[in-house]
Amino acid sequence: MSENGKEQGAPVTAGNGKHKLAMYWAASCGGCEISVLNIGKHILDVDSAFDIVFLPCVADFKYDDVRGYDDGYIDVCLFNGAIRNSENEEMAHLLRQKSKVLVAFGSCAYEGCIPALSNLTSREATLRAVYLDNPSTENPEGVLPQESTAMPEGELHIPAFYETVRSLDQVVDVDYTIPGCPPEPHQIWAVLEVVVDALSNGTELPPAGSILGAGTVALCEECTRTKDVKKIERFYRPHELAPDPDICLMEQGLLCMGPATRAGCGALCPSVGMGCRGCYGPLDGVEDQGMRMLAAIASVLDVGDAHTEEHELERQINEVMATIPDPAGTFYRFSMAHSILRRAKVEG
Amino acid sequence: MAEQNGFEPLIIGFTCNWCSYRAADLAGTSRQKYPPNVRLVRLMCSGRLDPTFVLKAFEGGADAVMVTGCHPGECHYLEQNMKTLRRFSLMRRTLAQFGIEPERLKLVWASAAEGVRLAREIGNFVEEVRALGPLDWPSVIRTNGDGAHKAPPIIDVAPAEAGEEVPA
Amino acid sequence: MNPHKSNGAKKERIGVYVCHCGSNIAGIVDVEEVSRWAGEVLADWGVVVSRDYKFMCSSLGQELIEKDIQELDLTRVVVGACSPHLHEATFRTACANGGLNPYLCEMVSLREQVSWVHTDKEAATEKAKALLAGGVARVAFHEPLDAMSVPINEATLVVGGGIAGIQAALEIADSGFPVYLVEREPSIGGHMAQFDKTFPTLDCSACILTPKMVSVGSHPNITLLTWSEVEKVDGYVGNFTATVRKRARYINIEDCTGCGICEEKCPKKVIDDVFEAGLGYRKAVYRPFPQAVPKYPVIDTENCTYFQKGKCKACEILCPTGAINFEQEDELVELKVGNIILATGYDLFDARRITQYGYGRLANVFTSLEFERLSNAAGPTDGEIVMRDGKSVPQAVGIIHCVGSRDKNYNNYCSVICCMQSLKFAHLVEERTGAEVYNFYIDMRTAFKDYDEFYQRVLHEGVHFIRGRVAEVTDAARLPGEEGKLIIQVEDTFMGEQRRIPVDMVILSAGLEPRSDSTEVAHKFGISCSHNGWFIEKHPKLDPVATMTEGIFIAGCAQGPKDIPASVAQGAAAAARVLGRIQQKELALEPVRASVIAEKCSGCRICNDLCPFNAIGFDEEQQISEINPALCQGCGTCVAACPSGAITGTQFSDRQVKAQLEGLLAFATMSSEPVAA
Amino acid sequence: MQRISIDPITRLEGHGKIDIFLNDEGEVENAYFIIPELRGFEQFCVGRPVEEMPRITNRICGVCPEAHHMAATKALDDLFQIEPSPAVKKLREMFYMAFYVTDHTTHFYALGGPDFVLGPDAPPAERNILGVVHKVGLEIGSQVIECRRRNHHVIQVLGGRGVHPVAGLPGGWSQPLGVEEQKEIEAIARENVEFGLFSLDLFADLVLGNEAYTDLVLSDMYTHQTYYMGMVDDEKRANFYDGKIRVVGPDGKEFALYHPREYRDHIAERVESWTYLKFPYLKNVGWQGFTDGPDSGVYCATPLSRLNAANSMATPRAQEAYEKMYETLGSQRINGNYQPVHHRLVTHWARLIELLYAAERMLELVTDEEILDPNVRPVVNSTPREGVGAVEAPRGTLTHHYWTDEDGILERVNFVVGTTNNYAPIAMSVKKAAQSLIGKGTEISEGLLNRVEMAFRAYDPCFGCATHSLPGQMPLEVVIRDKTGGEIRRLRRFVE
Repeated sequence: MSENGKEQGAPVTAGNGKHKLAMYWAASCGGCEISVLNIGKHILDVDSAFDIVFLPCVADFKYDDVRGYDDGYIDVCLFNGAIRNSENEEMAHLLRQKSKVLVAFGSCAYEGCIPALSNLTSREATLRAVYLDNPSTENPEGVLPQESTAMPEGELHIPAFYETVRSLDQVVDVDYTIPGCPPEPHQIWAVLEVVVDALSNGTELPPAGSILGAGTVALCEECTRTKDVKKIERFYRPHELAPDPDICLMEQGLLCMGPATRAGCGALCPSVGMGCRGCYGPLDGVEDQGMRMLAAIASVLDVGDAHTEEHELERQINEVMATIPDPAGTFYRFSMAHSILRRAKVEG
Repeated sequence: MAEQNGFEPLIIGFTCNWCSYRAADLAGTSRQKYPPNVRLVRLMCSGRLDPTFVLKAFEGGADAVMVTGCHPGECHYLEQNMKTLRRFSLMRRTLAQFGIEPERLKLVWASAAEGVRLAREIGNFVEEVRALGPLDWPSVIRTNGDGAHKAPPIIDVAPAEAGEEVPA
Repeated sequence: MNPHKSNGAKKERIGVYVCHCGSNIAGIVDVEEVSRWAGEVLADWGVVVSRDYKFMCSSLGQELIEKDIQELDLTRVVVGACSPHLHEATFRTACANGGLNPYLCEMVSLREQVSWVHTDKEAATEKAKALLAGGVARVAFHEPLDAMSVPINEATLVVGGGIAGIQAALEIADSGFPVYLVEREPSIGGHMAQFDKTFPTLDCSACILTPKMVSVGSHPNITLLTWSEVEKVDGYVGNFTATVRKRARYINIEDCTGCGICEEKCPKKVIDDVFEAGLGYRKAVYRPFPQAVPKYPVIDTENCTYFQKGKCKACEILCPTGAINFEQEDELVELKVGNIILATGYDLFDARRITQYGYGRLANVFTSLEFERLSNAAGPTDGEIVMRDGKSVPQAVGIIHCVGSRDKNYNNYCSVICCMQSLKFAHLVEERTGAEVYNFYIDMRTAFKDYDEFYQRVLHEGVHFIRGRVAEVTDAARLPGEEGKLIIQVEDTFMGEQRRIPVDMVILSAGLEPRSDSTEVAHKFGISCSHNGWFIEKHPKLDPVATMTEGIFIAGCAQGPKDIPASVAQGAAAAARVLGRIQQKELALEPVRASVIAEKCSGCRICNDLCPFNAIGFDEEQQISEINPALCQGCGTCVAACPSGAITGTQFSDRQVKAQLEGLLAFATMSSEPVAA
Repeated sequence: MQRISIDPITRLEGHGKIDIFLNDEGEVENAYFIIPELRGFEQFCVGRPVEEMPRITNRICGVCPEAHHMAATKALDDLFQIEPSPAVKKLREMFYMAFYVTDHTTHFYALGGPDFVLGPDAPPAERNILGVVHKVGLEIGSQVIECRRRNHHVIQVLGGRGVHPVAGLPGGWSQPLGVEEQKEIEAIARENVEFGLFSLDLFADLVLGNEAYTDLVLSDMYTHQTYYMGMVDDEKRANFYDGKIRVVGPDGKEFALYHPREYRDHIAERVESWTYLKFPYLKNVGWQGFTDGPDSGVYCATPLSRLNAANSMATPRAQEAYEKMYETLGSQRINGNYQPVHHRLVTHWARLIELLYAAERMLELVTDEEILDPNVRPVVNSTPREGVGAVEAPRGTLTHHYWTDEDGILERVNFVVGTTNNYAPIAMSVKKAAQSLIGKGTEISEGLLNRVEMAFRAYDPCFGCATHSLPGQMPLEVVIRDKTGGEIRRLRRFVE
């Protein structure tokens, strides 16, 4: 991957007066890096504007060295990945301290993303599923990874695996957020252009706390499907229906997070006949994407006549609501860590 | 729930302006007594209830939430309480996935004439929630979040039978 | 927890006022403590002054607020007192007088929601603090609002042509404004037209009613639509559109002279269950009664030989003006009106439901309405009070009060008119037949002007009064002298003994019930009904003829049992309210409204079908949704449903409600110190 | 005992580290390769609707989301017992081939390539994609960038998104291929074939033409005699999208040939308390620790492994290259099957052969008219229970296994992920390299260190997949301390 090359290419100190750009991944999948890579030839423009200090990967930096930097040594740090273990958390604090501008980059850092669905279960259940009650694992002694293990030659250490996945802003202050899983390349480049311009020509940076590289209205605005009044009888799962290519998916009964999701990607998923996943997160002023979507969906599900007998009415409504098999996993697919409840209460 | 002795549930109640809030007024004017655990929030209609409000209540430490409005067919806004009923149904299923007993979210229809009924429902609900015990969401977030890594690594977990795993 | 910090509002200067309401609140809530606490603990939420006062709603209490607003430059006011439904207006006005926008005031109900419903003083005081904290947190996010005004259409729709509706229609029409009067039956007049005499004055019902009916029929400002029903109502106060179905009369009214020949010649006799209460006959083409207004008959297709068998047409052949028109069809007319008065009246309690009284089984058990017709000079017996056989005159008559009223098995309420009506019956029977008359009552209720005098008069006329609820009416004779009689079995609660009174005729003074379709009607007009079906007034004492829905008023028995004077008074009152509205020309509406923030709307159209008042539309041009503020009733359903938070609702915004929640829960520990944010 | 911590992270970074312990003689006593990350997809997928798995599990790895998307989609076919139509299969495989081209390109030019293009001893500051560009010329460099661009474009057109595609459905694909798109993709496929051939020529010039490199490639330091795993079609030709799993022994004899559904009869995973990553091994051989040879269940699943496990390639030019490689390395055909090559660094060569195959296969598929069939989204009503799906991810055989209730809600989930297959061999390679390179009084040079890294860079390990947490690269650092723990020297740089 060429950003790998960059680290090597980048001098340790910015004698050349270039600005310092850091990119760090905590608990993430690497898709954010690939997406940055996918800005294509612009990667060369970025190279000319920045010393890309892909912390900590770039040459001679070590924890102690970084601690040794002046605060704010790094001009811009793109932080992707959620806070999943003790190391992620330490890195978040360190990079916050050393960066002038800390950007929550991508859905994981912004709101936990899909890995934060883990907040619906517990640390114990996870370790059990992976190491103990696992179909292909032979582990009769019930060995589990330990934070510290004494081997004949010496002690080995691994970080602590947390109960709860948290977003970056739940651990440190964040200056900007770039949403998306991953953020779309054209949006990444658009943001970097602004930042470069600001750093080089002193133009104004966007107000702190802004969400960058995304729209200000819901996805539907970008979606080319025709939209009409919503009166939905029930929902279908994506394999239970072959939708019309031109009509709003939700009107056809396919759950689409578009109405509750920030525009910016260009409505990619609906364009191939799949409902929006919701990865760009909620809109300004919406505190909890999941409940917003829930309220909207329940409002337009056309079931229940006020004059029906009470229990029958309840039955009818519950039946239709059951066509959404996994409400929490659907409405909070990406925003779990950042939701109001943040996680489930798990017994034991 | 023995350890919940002396536990006083804290409950947030949402009322509509026309039926249930007036039922509360009537309960007052007719001196109906009910426990002081419920704190009411007036909305114009139960249809105004953004489910987010329910989560805010839990997040703020409420042990339960009571949603009230006009009876189906008697909504001051004709049919908006039907939307409330639908949201309520979906909300209960969602809350269950978050480990919150659906019983902590209650829906009560009370007309402006049903002060007595509202008072009785509140009394019953307080007892139901008392039996459920505290929810204390702030500590759910606290302990599961920051404190988590200080928890000792688990050891004594015997491998369960294949397939026995219950979905969390 | 600091809602100001957490929600980023600018720091406000808030005044808190806690009312003792005499001892109503102070008796349970430690008002001084609450006020002190608010002043100290809520100081960093912006509270700059906190006072308690005996009666905040008094002029002195209001001046207190006005003065503080001016001297301490308060930007927000919170009043902890009674229910906002009682005094919100009062304190908003106080704020306005102090120069503060009235909507920057929040009321917290410490009486209905605390002192009157709780007994534990400490817990009540803590709850009062929490509620107050909620109000203070909330008020910081209130926005100054201006009432929006809508023009008032001068025309009024009156539904129901009974005495209440007639009175209302005439009052408005006489003031020079157009009225549409819609009546379900072929003629206006309602129940009153069926009565003979009216208590307590005993003047003839027809004599006082007919002139009013006539002037309705001839009034230039009144459009009368009888044999018609309102099907649908759209719009909002000042601008309603009512769709009325004019059922086919099969008479061309422009040709009909009301000569009555058709009625005369019609070969088909029908028992008249409605006007004659089943005691008399009418024809298939008929007017309910001679003085009917309008004068035009209707053809009752159920019974008309032509409609049933396809031949006859006697009326058509014999009508001198060729006004009969079998081809006529129902007609839908749209009425644009500014206000609506519902005077839809009552149904009589069906005495058959109380089987032990034998109505429908025992021939000489009559209902009050039957007796009205029996004693009516224009009735089936020309006013002769005779038994079912139509000739024999009763020697002894029993009149049973509270039939279907004040009875947990039927209706708990008192039907108000039965006592006086029964006294009237007793007098008429005694006067016209000299029979022995027995009144069986539970309590004698003769309130209001000249009523008790009438009771005294009837007492002196020698009518017997027996206090006790009648157990049964039977024709099973047990004792000598009971043969062929109806025996009334009753416990005389004065003498404390069971008595059997043999009589020839029994009159059941049946109670009043809501119209069987009152809930549907209420729904149609967007108002609400009490659990037993009477329309609910805006306030039982202070606003008896208005409803929760702006522009919809109620009068007469539709609102609850009442006698003629009260019905007339309500009709006039409702008219006065409407006239007041019309005079305003335009009307200020509560500015509690939802609106779409255009730049945040993605045009997903989730909200488009959510408004029962059709206030939400879609702008195809800009591809965004929009809300018509005049149609919006402010329920907020769309605000909660908008998935992108693009719809806001004034006075109930997300920020306001969330802040209130934070306030209510900030002291969840029930200690008086705020828990950490 | 002295410790050399090759530590990309210490407390600082976080996605893989190596601890090498020296004995008092200063020789390598032992080396541990530690993966400190876990995200637990196995557990939090439970309770989700199974049809979402292609769109959930691609978040396991953003470097190869297409592999997880495809394995999950195939698991759905099995779970709903629905056989995809020929058009669906072709559409999916074409999509998958585009991914292979871009992924292998990335690896060779940006990650593995530099060692050869520029030489193992070139200054680290140059040993990167830009260095490659300078060496081979900007024109080629931009070709590399262009190759990635056009294939990611294909991935977006077919899969909906450039990263984390969404189109996979049980027995289907969310939307059919249009004629316009077909034309466009055909052109891209042709360029890919050219690019594949060019890359092989480049490799020949740079590596085979250079004796120093060939010695390095063939040196024992980079050699391990393990079992090899790869997917093969009915004719035992290498296939990435579908087929049976074949395992050959160090001697090249077929050890196992099984349907992916039977993976648990052949594979088991071992847990060590000092790492979050499990060690898969051949169940029927058994776990003997970190050692190679026919008695150790350790196996390998890499491009080279796939070629070793197959009898041939399914496309003509790739087959030529395949034969050339084995001939060049002097491997004998035994009953039509070349003996396996054990030199890990040859994996880079094998990767380029796979790149060419993927390009050729892509062209075959796009020019097959059947691929235009508009009916690719069947309505599925069958009752799901259990399903297994497997593909060859660039970094090894990838298996997804799901159990659901009758509503298709997941009750149990298991993964055996590409890189995980190679965890044990990587650990061994590192240890072996370290042992051969670091001895008493060895002057630990930067180049030496790079040779240690080369030992496992060849595997192209993707610990994003492996730990479900880390992108396909990691920094590496050597810290040398004296007995007092005081730091003498530190060297560090990137490996993937």
